[in-house]
Amino acid sequence: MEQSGEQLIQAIQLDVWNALHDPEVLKKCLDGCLSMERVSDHQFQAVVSAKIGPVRAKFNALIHVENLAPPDSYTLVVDVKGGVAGFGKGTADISLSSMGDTTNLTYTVKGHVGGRLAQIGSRLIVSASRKMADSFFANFAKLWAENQV
Amino acid sequence: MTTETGIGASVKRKEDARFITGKGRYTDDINLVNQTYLVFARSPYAHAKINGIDLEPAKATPGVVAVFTGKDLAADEIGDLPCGWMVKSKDGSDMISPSHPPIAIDKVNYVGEPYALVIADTPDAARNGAEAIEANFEVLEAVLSTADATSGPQIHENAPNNRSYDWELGDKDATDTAFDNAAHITKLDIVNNRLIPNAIETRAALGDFDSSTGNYTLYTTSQNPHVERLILAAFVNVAPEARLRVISPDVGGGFGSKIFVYAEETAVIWAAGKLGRPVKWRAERTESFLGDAHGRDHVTHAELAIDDDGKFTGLRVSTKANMGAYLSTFASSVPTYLYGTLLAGQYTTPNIYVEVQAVFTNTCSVDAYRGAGRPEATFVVERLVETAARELNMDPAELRRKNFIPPDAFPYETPVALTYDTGNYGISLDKALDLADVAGFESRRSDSESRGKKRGLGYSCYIEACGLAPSQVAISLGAGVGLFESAEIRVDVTGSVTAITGSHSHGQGHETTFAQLISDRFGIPFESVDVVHGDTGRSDYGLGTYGSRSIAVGGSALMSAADKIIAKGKKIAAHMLNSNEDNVDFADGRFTAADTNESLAFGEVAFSAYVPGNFPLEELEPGLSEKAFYDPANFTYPAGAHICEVEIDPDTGVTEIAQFVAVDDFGNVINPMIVEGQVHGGLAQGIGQALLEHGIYDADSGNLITGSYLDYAMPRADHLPDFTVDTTVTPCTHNPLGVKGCGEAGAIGSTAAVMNAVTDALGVIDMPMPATPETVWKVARGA
Amino acid sequence: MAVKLNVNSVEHTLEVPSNTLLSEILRDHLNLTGTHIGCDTSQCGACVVHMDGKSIKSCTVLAAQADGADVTTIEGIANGGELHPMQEAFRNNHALQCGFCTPGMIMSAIDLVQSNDKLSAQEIREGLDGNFCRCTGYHNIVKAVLEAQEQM
Amino acid sequence: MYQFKHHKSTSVDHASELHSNSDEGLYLAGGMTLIPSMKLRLTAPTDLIDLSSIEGLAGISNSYAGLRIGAMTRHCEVSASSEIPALASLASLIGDNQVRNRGTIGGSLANNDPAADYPAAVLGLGATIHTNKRDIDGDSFFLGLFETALDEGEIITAVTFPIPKRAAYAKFPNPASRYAIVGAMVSDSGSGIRVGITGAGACAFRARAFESALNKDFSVDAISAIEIDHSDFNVDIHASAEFRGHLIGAMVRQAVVQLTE
Repeated sequence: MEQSGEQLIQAIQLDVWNALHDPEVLKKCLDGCLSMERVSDHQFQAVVSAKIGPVRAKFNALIHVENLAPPDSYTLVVDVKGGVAGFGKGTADISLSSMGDTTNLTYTVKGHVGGRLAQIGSRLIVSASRKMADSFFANFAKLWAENQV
Repeated sequence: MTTETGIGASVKRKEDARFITGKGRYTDDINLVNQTYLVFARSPYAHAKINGIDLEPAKATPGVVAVFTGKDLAADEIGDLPCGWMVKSKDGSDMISPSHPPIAIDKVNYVGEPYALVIADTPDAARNGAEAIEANFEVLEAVLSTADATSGPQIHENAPNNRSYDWELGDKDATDTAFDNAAHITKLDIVNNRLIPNAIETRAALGDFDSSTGNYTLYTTSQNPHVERLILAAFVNVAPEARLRVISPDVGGGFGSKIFVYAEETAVIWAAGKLGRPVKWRAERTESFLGDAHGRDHVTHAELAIDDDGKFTGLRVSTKANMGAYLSTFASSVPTYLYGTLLAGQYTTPNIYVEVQAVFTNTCSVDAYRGAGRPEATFVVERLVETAARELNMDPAELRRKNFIPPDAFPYETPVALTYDTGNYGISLDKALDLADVAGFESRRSDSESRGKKRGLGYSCYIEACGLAPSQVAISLGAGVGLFESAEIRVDVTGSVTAITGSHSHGQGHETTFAQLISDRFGIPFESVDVVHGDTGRSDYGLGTYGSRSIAVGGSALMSAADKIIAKGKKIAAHMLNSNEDNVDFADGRFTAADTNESLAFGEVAFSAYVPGNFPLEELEPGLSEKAFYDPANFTYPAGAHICEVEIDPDTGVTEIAQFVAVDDFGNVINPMIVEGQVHGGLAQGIGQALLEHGIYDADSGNLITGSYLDYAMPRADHLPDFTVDTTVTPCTHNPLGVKGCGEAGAIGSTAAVMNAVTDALGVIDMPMPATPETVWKVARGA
Repeated sequence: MAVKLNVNSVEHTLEVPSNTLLSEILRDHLNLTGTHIGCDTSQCGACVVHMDGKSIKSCTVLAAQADGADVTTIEGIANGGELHPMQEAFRNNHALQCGFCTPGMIMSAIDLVQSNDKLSAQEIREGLDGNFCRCTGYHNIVKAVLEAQEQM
Repeated sequence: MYQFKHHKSTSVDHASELHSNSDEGLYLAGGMTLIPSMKLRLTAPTDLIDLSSIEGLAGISNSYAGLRIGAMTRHCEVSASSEIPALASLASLIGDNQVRNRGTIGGSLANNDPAADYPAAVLGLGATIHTNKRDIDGDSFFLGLFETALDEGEIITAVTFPIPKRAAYAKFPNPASRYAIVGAMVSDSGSGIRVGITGAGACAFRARAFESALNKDFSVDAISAIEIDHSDFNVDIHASAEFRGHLIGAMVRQAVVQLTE
């Protein structure tokens, strides 16, 4: 699956860039995120409690930052393990472009899901992934709009 | 003897008495004292190295009795799961059969492959334990596409280009010449979609070990318990053959998927021995989707050469057959000897050449599924013929008729290694045309058009080869087992009869059909015959039930045993009637001395056999019990004509089967009711393949997307029409009953008929299968 | 937890874990193995029984939800030695082959006919869409239900 | 299935209290989605708060505002009701007989599966959802994929459907699961047309373009040219977003045909 989107962020590009690498900010943006820790310069470890309708599963996610081209673009590589529910693997290509006081953020997310969740619930996989990605970037934009960064 | 219960009568089934009252006894209904439960840890990845498995959390889970990995089985010298049919490539080399440890050791090769097993006191504890297993997988790039498998990353070290074999049959040069001289060539690219068998009873196994005797008992959902025992003993090495009893109690459908020897029952019986406690496993439905051998999955390019007169002059077929990750028990024979040999169909096509590459992918193994190779062959031939008729602007029935093997040409030797013993294809087609009121089709089509619908008609004239045989031929072609069948008839002291067959019934009604045979032959009441099957402890040997072989091979074996009983009965009767055995006739249940016209009932002779008061014991042994092994002289060749009429709503893409007619020639029919039922079931599966069913792996993750009934579209009652079925009869010439076999015909003929009808309705040549609403909608609007 | 049920006219009080399903009570505790399990997602219908007179999938009902209920299984529909008309009709019409889906199919069919005794063949097909049969192609099942509704 | 505590609640307040006292508690209505999810171990509530024992949560009655259906009313009861034939017909198409004998309208709405049938009725008929705290306008109830306006612990008690002058539901079922690939409820209240669509998007929505066209001219011709933006529609092996977009038109047309023939 592949999907893209964009958000207009109420901040200058460098601030946006920095915030995107701040585990506290990332935690606030990721729905159901219980913890987000930096494990190395370019790596975060997260625990997420995802609720998708009847499914409630706790996932461990390892997030790598790759293809760094500050402050314009980078790639997040996400490896998710959810025990009995299955696993996920995804990449998000993120680009920033300055619009003066604001910054346009565009993203393209690709990924796949495996394991029981995908064997039983394949009809929901695309919608659920789309929702998680869109919500992440929408939350990010909202933080700035509400001056919470 | 013609009676209400004899040959040819639609006797109500004996076995139904228990099934309709809930007293059937299926594997999961059996429980043993001190029983444990086994749950497998299965790979979520299509292709990955196992860099380590941490079993400690599982072992520490409450209720868990033991946790094992593939290494534990290997340490006990448990062998690979073998493939029992050796196929050779064009260059004479043996097929490549990769090592297949029952439980993966170093590497997993498909989603769902077991890599560890947890045994616990309760099913939930075993599940908890399996969830607690932490494996360290190194994910590798996977191969999923049949068409591109040979260029994907290599799965098995000894299988370059992911190829098991590259097989051929037929005369390539002669066929090429026929194409060079053809007036018309019809070409098709065909994908035969992957199916998942879905017997409603999932597979299950219960293993028991008696340490006082060293005997193992395995209750399992097998279509062929003796073959299961042979393979588990001789190849997998779980127990000595004599110490292993395999019982297949009532089995809730098989359709091929329960022929094979799998990891699960291997692990169950091994673990029972290891722990000294009974071990039970029952598949969850998703496990069945992931691990029961799948069916079909061919990618084919096919061409038909036709001369100016509309006669077929050549057929050229090139197929890639997906084997999945490993070669399952009989997988190699399906796209070769059960496929290539059937490409002549019902036609006189003089030149045929087929080549098949069997490829490995990171998917569940593919093996025989109802029809096994023959539906794929029929699909190729009948889609080509129908397409040719449309291209040539000929009536598809007429084109077929022009090319049928004429009734006086039998026995007919095809260019692809078979000799058809008998048949009359024209009469089946005539009857089908009549029943389907093809003459009235055009007016029905205009009626549909007036309602904005599209109507189409499709034919399929199939042939199959059933009752795999003879052993010598099969073995020379690579089979690892003989293909005879065994039978034993024990006449009881009171004249009732126990008939023991090596065939196995999992829905086919052997307890009834075989009782009809015996009752008819011996002239005794139907109720006096008890049919026993499915237990290696009660019968000598047997090959089980698949490939529509039971009546042709198993029934014939019973007839041979019955002949021996009658021969001995004559000796006994001669003694009792003071006559000579050559003078004793047996008919209508009585032994009659021709010279005196005195006679004895079957039961009286049986009684004397066991109460031999004045027997000449030096000439005649007491008792009346005989065994027979019947090895057929040839395959049997059921054939028939299927006609499907569909109505399509182009706005939604929904295809409705307006009518389905099947006229089949099964030779003589023992129980017409049961035969009709077999046809109905086969049709449902064939129609299911055409319109609904599709096993789909995600191209990125290698995950089985259709892993439950939420996404795998099983045919339901309201997807299907009432069927019109009828038969014609040309008796088989080489077995004592003149029977051919009926279990697979419906699934073999129907798929092509449906797709021919759909393409007719839409006015197109190519049409992906299954013809789901979206597919039809796209094709209908030319997208 | 304690669960009290009346199964085929016999009262039972059982102490079971909260995560016990009605199907598990029937099969594992009461040895009524005519109720079968064929899937995990409540589609196949092999486990259909009647609870308080209505057909339900017993693999999707917790024992706790059945507390106090009257349950009838395939083992409970014959009247002594006399088969239920639906059982008779299934046998007469060869509406079963392997027999695995049969108990659920019969229980669904009885409920269907009880709620409407003038069903057309098409209504029967639609009414049985919660029960899978892989053997019969449904043709003879429809015939059997048509016959049984005349007798019931 | 993992272990949990099962609670029989005696009243809505009791249920709400049990929920707030639980660690990860879930309400149990019909259980048609929840129990399979628990069996598959895809959810593991600590507590199940069973609503079936609460008196008065089930039943269908006429009120000044329309047809009031208690949250614990089973689908089979709605399908047997006569006041709004289109709603009864919709209920008769949910799942199968056994699902309809257990599943409840409240459970279905609270779950808000993107392919459930009832959401199309709530939007297509302009229903109001009553909870233990408030009344929620149906139009603002469905927020996204499995997301509703319900607060944590809030319990649906009933739904009121205004009785339309005429209404029809057309459904294109998933051949495997029988969920709606697309379902369309079209109603004419006398003062306006509503079109509620389920199955196509992350949650049910009103098809405004169809509504305004039908408001002007209630005929198939009036809507035959409407193209709907399908870019955000659901995608699965059974239907692409594009096909779902097309099916919305097809189902609305089928419903309109039912009402005009």
